[in-house]
Amino acid sequence: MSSSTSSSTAEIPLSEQLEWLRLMHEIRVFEEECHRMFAQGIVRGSTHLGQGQEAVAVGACRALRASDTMSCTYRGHAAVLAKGAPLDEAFGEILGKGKGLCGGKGGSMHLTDMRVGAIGSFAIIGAHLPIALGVAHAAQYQGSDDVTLAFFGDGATNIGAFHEALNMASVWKLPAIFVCENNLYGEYSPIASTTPIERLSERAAAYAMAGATIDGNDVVVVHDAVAEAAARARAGEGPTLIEALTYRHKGHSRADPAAYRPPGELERWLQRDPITLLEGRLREAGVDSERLDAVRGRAERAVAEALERAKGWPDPEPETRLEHVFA
Amino acid sequence: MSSSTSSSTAEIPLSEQLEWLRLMHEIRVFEEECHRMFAQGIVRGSTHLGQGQEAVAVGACRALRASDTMSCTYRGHAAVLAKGAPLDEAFGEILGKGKGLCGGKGGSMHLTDMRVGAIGSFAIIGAHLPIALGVAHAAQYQGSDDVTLAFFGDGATNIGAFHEALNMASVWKLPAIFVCENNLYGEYSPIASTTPIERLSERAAAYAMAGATIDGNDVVVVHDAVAEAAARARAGEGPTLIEALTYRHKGHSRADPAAYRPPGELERWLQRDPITLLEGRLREAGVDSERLDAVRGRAERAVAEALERAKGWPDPEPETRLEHVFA
Amino acid sequence: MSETVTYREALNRGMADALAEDERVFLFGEDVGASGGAFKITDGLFDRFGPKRVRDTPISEQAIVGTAIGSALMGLRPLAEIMFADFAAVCFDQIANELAKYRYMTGGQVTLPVTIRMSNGAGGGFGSQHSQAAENWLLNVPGLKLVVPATPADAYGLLRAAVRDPDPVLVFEHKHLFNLKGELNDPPAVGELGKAEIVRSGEDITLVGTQLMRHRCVEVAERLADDGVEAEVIDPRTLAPLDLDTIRASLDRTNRLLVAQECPPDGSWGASVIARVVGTQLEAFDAPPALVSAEETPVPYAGVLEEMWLPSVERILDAAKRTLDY
Amino acid sequence: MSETVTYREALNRGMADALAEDERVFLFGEDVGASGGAFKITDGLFDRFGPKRVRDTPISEQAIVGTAIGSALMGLRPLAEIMFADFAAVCFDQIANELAKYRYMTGGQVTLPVTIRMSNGAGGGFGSQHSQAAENWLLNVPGLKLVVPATPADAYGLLRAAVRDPDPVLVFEHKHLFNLKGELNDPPAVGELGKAEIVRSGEDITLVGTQLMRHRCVEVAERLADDGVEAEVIDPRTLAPLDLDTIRASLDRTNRLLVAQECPPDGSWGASVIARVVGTQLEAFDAPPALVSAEETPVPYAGVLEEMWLPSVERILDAAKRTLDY
Ligand SMILES: Cc1ncc(C[n+]2csc(CCOP(=O)(O)OP(=O)(O)O)c2C)c(N)n1
Ligand SMILES: Cc1ncc(C[n+]2csc(CCOP(=O)(O)OP(=O)(O)O)c2C)c(N)n1
Ligand SMILES: [Mg+2]
Ligand SMILES: [Mg+2]
Repeated sequence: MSSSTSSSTAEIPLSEQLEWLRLMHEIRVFEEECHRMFAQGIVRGSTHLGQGQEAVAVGACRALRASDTMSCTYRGHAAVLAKGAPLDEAFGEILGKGKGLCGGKGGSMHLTDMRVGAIGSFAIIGAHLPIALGVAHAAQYQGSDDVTLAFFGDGATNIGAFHEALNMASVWKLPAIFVCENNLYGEYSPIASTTPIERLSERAAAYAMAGATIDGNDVVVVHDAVAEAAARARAGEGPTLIEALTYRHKGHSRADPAAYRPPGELERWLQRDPITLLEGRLREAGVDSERLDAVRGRAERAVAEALERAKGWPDPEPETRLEHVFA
Repeated sequence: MSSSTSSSTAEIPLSEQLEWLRLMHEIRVFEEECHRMFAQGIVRGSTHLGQGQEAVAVGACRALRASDTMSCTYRGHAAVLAKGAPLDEAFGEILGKGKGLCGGKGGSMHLTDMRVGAIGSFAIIGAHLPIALGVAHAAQYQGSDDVTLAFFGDGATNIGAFHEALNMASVWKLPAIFVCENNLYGEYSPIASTTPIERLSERAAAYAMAGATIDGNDVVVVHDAVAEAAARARAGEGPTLIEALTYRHKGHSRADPAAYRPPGELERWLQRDPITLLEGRLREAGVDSERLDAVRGRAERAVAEALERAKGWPDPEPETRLEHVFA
Repeated sequence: MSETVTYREALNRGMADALAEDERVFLFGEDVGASGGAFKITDGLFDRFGPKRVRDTPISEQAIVGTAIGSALMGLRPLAEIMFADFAAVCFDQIANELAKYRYMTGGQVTLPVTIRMSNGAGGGFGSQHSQAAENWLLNVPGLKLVVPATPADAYGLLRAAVRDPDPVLVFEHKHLFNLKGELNDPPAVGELGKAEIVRSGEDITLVGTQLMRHRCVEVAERLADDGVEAEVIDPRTLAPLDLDTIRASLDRTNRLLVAQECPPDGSWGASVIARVVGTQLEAFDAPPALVSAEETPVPYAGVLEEMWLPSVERILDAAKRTLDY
Repeated sequence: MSETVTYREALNRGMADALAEDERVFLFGEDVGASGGAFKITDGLFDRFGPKRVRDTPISEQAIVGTAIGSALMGLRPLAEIMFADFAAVCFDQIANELAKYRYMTGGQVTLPVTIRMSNGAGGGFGSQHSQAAENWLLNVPGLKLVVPATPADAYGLLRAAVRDPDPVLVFEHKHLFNLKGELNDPPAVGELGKAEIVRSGEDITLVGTQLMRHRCVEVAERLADDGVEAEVIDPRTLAPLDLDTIRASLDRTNRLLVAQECPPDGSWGASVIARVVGTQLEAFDAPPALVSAEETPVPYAGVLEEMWLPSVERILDAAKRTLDY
């Protein structure tokens, strides 16, 4: 039932792949800036970074249309940027600025940009999966062929909301795509200590749902798997569960040195860094180093400029704290 | 993965089977008395009867030891009686008497008798499944080889608690047996309208758990399947999910005429009435009608006497309502 | 023109009119469809509006509330049913952490015109887990509107107002009132959230109660009237927003306040009302405010015990007399 | 003899001593094992007590609370961790409907010596869903004991008392206090549930606060002392059972009451305290009781907003002065 989709890079135009590369660089640098700011104490609270997982966010979001929607977790910077949220407003939110995506009221764990269909980042494990049902239901109800995609972690597959959401999505044949980013750990716990099966896509069978396990570090593989699931969903054939195998290079959150990892594991995964993989693929396709460096440079500049802008924004106005409880 | 255990009546002594028959009669008559009392308005609230499902309760509970434990649902009279709760105290509880199992504070949906290992009847769908984990964990922790068994309905397999409980039971390799009484309906909804798969035991695979679908109207089949699961659990091999196919003869609760059933369905199932089935089997084994009638008569008398006693008991003392919030 | 209907019929009519008024409204929950619901409140709606507008769900309350949230995000007006208010516990995160906070956490990017109906309250012998006044669990959660109708007219009017409201509204329907009869105008009036009703005017004491307790307060007022005491009875009708002004104004006239509620005292709406009023109107009180609550236990099953658990007319009357004699 | 330790260390020591004292005690939750917990409160316990006594779970809060209940039924003394108190929402049914009511519904057939620890409160920039004072959700649910320690000594003492207690106890550990230092006796004292502490004596006004607000009340008292006003500061330490006697006695002396809390006013413990006290001691009040609460919004993320959301020393001081000047 679970299958590994193989990569079909040939069909994706080079310009598009370069665009993905740029986006992955942006996200990577964005996350590194966040890391730095947290370390410097410029940003309070907690943060959960996704270096190493960029291919899942970018491949999946770029398989969606602008009118499709996406929800994700507290480790959601990448997904929200990949769906099209502006870098500066994302930084602004994390910095708690009034011009941040959510006016500074959400924070790192709740980046949301309805303008681009990034309907929310969720800090309670699994909480958005029932909500994704509703978003998908609205499309079905309104006769649109939009789909909604929800990202979540491997650890999230053990919480009740996951089960209720996948079951009902299947019974109602909703246009939803459930993308599990299996990065091998839930916080500090290796998946085997919390989950009795290894291939999480096998859980799809319990819901008579299509399921697949894919290489989450290959952006083209991710793109194609999501495109396929989206086509099925648009055709009224119901939801899909995709397990994308990937790895987070950093600890769970800023407090975590990730000492629980077996030696060598990180190194092995670094060799499969999704950016390196895509660059390799592009090189094979004839893109030279200069052009690749230019893409990276452009991304770095964009992030730096956005951060600069965001840092210059003022704090939220005090009275805004009382707004938006009710309409 | 799901298999149908075939009946091995040969190995069960006749006396034991006659005992099961007696118990099934008792339960059947008990439920009919409840039905009558609710119709007469002697008992308030709601009640959920299990006529037609007696083989699951009796077969399963009689495969357990006295020190094993059992939890069940609001449709739990049969299970609690099968585990050994006295008829009069069960009636007393339903009648809201001070000498009822729970002093009149629980009621029909919460029959509990810790003396016999009937650790609770639960009115919130799926709520006891996480609790069963704990009971099983205690056995594991204490080094006992007791097992715990939890009954629940087909509809309950769609609630979050089910998922969390089965997952963790498997990861922790707990001595638990999950018995799903698939009676084809959750309230008034046929299972296909709420659940995308037909064979609920298939959900076991999502938890790397042993699973089986069995004939829930054949008490011997049920007994053997549970005995097998119990042996596995006692041996430290972890939990099992058993789906017992059965049917409730009456509506969901006293308010329900069950008009949603397709014509002929009830009649077909009545031909597979678990009591009739067991009687047929015993006849084949040479037990004559006189003996079978005697068993039934004994059960009827026991129920009538118990009800008589229970009706005579006084209401709870007013001050008891303030007791038992804390120890 | 008006007609006598039951609270149940009023709710049914309210849903029918809401569905008829706005294509974006859809009704869903466990067994709300062809079977007409556990309490037969949605009877006939499936036949009239069809399977798209009236839809059954699995037994998955988190999925139900999540579906309401997601659908509202995308412009629908979900009308969800949670069969018993006690089951708010199994979807509490969706209600208290998601639904209530979504608009705020996104800085106002979304509105959530969600209505969730639930059957509430004790008195029917349903036991500890099917009898609670669950609105009290949610008082401390900003972002929710809490509606507690006591009459057929309010059941209709406030349900309609809830569905039209741009914010999350929880409607608690009291099980013990389903068969209560009352007048409904033709066409029936759509209510307003946040407006208390002065059920009965009086100058001697203010009695505040919702749902079952509102009716008991009226009985108490009639008993007091036999002794020449005129009680004012106020039904807040919605606990959030709460119409404190009406209560305050009444207290200024009567100088005595009693709140009757079918839940334990701590963390209750009654305690909240008293704390607010006494915080600004201490001098208005000629006697200590009386809070008549249910026992500090779960709801017991046996009829005799459940009756004692609920504030009875006698118990409220005694408290009123003590307050008057103070 | 005594030693200076942090609140975090006190909790850690409390768990270690509880585990050492009684074989029936076991500690479990998400990442409480080898990794030492999200806040490093369980650090070292896995190494010392091993995988049977200290066990990691999946991300399944319903399963965690259920495991606590079931294990307690069979004679163990579960010590469960829910990482953030806000997550009580995803297992609310297990807490409010099962754990709290089990003993009652079975007519006393079972006791449930369950302890559940959760990190509580705002002030750390964790956002709306990781910052709540979730004890307020549970005030209206009889059957639970609610513990809210503010100092290392209480963190230790009340945690030990919770584990020894035969009933369900929820221990709310305030995130903002983890690094707070204080004295711990050697051997440290086991506390008592239901006993308030008079943190500071005074005759002019009674300030009541828990956790972070207790410390702010002390600051306020010191500021008032500069003006020659002597405030009495009371920390209830447990909200259920609640030591009203200590508050009542203080009020009888000071005749002025202020409660500071880091949650909205409705459905709060502070409102409950005020409603109870005013119901029997109206004449004791020389000024209206002041309830200083957080804003009636979810907890905002941005530092400047979150600071305004929480009652500040200034805000409490102003309210105290208004109460004194009344
Ligand atoms: C209901 C709930 N329980 C616990 C947590 C605390 N928590 C935050 S992230 C996390 C681990 C999640 O692991 P996984 O789903 O694999 O996602 P990842 O962080 O690896 O992306 C946990 C337990 C939470 N946020 N919500
Ligand atoms: C959480 C929760 N949701 C809904 C209900 C209302 N309810 C009671 S029984 C029932 C149907 C259950 O069906 P199933 O699990 O198949 O068991 P059966 O009644 O057929 O034995 C429902 C929806 C409940 N008790 N708890
Ligand atoms: Mg993970
Ligand atoms: Mg069923």
